[in-house]
Amino acid sequence: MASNQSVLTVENLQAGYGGVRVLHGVSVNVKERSITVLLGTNGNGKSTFLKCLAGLLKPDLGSVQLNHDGGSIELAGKGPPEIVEAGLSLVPEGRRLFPMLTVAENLLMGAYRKSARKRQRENMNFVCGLFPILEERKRQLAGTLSGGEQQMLAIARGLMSNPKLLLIDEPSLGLAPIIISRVMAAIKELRDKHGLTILMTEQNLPQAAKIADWGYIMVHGKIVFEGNAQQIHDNELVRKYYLVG
Amino acid sequence: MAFDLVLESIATGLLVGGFYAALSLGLTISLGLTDIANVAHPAFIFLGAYLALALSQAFHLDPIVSGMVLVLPFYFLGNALYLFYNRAFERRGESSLAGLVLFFGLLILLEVGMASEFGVGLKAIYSPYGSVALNIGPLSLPLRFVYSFVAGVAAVVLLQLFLTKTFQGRAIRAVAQDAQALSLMGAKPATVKLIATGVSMATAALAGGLILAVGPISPYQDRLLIGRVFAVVVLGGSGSVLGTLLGGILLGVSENITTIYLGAGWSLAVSAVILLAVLALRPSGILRR
Amino acid sequence: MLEVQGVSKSFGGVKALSNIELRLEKDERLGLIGPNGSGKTTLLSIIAGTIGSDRGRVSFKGRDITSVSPHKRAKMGIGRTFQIPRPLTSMSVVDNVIIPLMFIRGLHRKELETKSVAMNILSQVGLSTKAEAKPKELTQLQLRKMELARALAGEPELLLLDEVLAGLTSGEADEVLDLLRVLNNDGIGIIMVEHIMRAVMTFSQRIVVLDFGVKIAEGSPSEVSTNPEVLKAYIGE
Amino acid sequence: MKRSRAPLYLVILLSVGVALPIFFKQPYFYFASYIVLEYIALSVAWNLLGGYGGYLNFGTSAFFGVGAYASAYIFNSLRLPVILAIPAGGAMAALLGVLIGYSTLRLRGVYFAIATLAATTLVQSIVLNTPALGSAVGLYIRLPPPPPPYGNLIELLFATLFGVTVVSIALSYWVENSWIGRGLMALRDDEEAAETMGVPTFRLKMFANVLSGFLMGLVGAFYPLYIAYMEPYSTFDLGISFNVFVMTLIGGTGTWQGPVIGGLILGTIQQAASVTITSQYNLAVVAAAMLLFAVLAPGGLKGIFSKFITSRAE
Repeated sequence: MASNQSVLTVENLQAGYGGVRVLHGVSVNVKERSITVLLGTNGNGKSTFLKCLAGLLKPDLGSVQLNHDGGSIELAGKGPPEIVEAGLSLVPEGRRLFPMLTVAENLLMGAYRKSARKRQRENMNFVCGLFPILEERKRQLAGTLSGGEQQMLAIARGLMSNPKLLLIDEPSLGLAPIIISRVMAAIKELRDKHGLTILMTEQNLPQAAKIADWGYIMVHGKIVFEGNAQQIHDNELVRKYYLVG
Repeated sequence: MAFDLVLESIATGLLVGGFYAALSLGLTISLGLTDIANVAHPAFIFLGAYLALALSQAFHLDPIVSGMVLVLPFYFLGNALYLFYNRAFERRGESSLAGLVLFFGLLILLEVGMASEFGVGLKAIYSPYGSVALNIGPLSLPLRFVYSFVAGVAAVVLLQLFLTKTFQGRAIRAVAQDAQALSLMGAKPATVKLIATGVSMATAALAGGLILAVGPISPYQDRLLIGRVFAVVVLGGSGSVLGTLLGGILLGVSENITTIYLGAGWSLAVSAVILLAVLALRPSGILRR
Repeated sequence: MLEVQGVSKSFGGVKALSNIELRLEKDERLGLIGPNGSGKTTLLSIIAGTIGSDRGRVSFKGRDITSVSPHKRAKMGIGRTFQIPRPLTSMSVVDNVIIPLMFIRGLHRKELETKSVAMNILSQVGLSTKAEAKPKELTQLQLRKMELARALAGEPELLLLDEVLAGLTSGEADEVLDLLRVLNNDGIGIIMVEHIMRAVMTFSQRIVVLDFGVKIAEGSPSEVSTNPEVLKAYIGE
Repeated sequence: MKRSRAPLYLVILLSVGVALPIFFKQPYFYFASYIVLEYIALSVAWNLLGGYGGYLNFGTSAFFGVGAYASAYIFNSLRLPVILAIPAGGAMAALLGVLIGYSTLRLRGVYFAIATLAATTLVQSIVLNTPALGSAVGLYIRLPPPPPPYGNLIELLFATLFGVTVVSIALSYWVENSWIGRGLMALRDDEEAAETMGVPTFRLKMFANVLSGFLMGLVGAFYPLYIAYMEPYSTFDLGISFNVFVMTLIGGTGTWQGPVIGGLILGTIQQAASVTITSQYNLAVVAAAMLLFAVLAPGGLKGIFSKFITSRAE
């Protein structure tokens, strides 16, 4: 499934907040048409890492290369709008929907990117097919959705920008297990049927392992282990870092 | 007879309400959607009115048409104003409260500028419908108010469509809710606010044309509007375009009824009382749940 | 000492907390955990009084404080720190600590005395060298220590700590935890919201787990870490 | 040390101001200085809430005007002694402060600012519609004869307003250095954090607003005696509010010296300018100066001054 072409190459990324270093030289590689998962409990720097990729936080050091159509673009240091234009879309931690806009309007906000506007109708149909509940709730204010619905809307909104690479920060956060399975199935479908490349962070190891092609484990801002789903599942360290991290 | 009078004042109040909505549109955008408390908005409306007067006199245009002509220049004026505000205050991380300093200063500068440029006396433009009334049954409605009502409602509808149906319009509504999330959609929050301030100022041009159509103007009259536009915006719920229409009508009708029972001298107090009462009781506006 | 009964809160239609029950005995150490967005900070704010609840009541030391303003709660002995430090930016570090001394403990008559009390508290948290600095010159760790010093200045009986260890190295975190243990030995009850599991599991006597605004588990650290509901929320099994 | 000498300075300053008109006779000087003093006192009062607490009052003229009309009504129409009318003017303005403060000081600062603007319109409308207050026609004030040792009413007014100004400055100094000022500055920085540190934010804002309103009303209460004829448009003029706001801002908000420096310098320039150029333009000059200061020197003259001092000391 996953090709050998890298879509994203992150090297030695270092970043932090106000003098406190959170990421200590993180290197991650994301292959085309793959699901790559970054595992670790809260407070280990996963969200900070995604924020750096999306431009919400300027890294202190390191490079973020987005490779596409033979060429590659350096994203480190660029602002979020430029990064979105380049084809990378982040579904942020805490969903960050626009609560006073309707579901449909939130989706259309996702299609703000110039090249995505032309395909808004097509993409809208696509995400509503993926998450039929959104079709039903189109006219409802986003703030009034349940948690699971909000997470689906957030992913759907990220897809509306027609990204080359979709970053998802903890898709299972705060969701009931049955909903998690549905969200994970949708993410898998995005890769299998639509060839999308996905990088997501997760605490939810088994669910993520089911669909991931490759995983990294991050502890205190460093990658301590990488491998395929089976290797991660069998690794002793993994158990240790959960709950006792 | 007394009943007819009340009915007529309600009908006129309704018409005035549409006019008030047009005056308040710009403020509901700046205060409600971009968190810029532009107290100078009424002064900009009068700037629009004076420029419309000059245009109408030079090219024999209808004042409302002159106001429309000024919409585009005022849009750019708004852009410039935002750039200045952004550089001088917003980027330094200073609150909207610090911005009040700027707008209070602009208010005074504009007033003095207009007084010295156009004189302190009343100025008016002749329009063929200036003293004509539309008679519907027992009602006699001044045509200039009918036109300004129509223009006001049209502006409300257009703006509502802009804010709900276009990418930029939705971004303007989103920027106050979560500017960072907006940047993740690929929009630059500062650019979105630049456009919003332009649109806000553009409505001042139209409102200026309407004011000129409704009656004679003089500098410093903008002070009579400050309380009114804030009352309309707060009544309708800050940031709600349709709310300005309802807020405007409520204010217009209340003023007219007050005039009948207490006399014209009290009409200015109505908006002040409404504003203070709404702030004290329901600061989010009466139309919001 | 603290009792939260049936507290619910929603923001614009989104339920942040539903029907939360929580008790804290005098000098108990309670850990409040849960995924991001599960309502932990909201619960702390409701206890501190800066956010009002839609339903339910909060009592402290046997008194119903549901409608008591936050500054009065601070006087009654509820101290808190913020998830993102909120320094008073125009004042020096020592002046930041003087504010609660003046307003909670009423030390506003003798300036020099008040200042020396403030300096004592700053040295207790290891920040005395930065006393005259402005908050913007501080690092994240120092800001967190200043927040802690401010909370301690009010001589609280209950301390609400919102991710006080975030961004700290494990050595620094241990330092802060040691300090908290000393305070707890002096009889201060502590509610700690924390993401660093190792810290919260070893520090707390009892753990409450929130998930999506609902309390899904409560018990000793070992009970909670084997609770299936919790594993589901955290690991998804 | 510094504090223990403050009362001495205060007494010396007061005696100078009170004694000056007895020995130095120059009517125009007092007419002009009166206005400067008025602006200093109003700016000092404004600074109590606006400078320390960060809540901007755009309705200084409302408080000033309420004080003026209340005192005029009491001694002019009710024929009660002036000595009663002056504090009554302050009290009425304080009451206005209670009303506005109670309804809007819980909201964001922007709404308080707007409410003070609306309050100006409201009290002006009330005066315009009340014949007992002269409506739009205005009130002619029956001026009392000046008591000795002052030979002239303006000399007495200067002396008393001087006293009020000095007392206002002293009050402001006291607020700044007491727990009240500390609390106000704390809430200006972060209201929620201040609350959790035990600062009764609403009560402090109310206190500052009411004290500030009282002082503005007190200053206003002398105005009918100075002007001899009052009408609502100039009494409630937005220009007064604007001047006060700008003087404090240019002098430097949040310190007791700022409004004194701003009021003294700008007030004097304005008085000099009103002789040479029209009052219309001098308001524009003030507005332009304010914008420059707001953008380039947010700390005001006081800030520039103290920066200069510290850089020299280093």
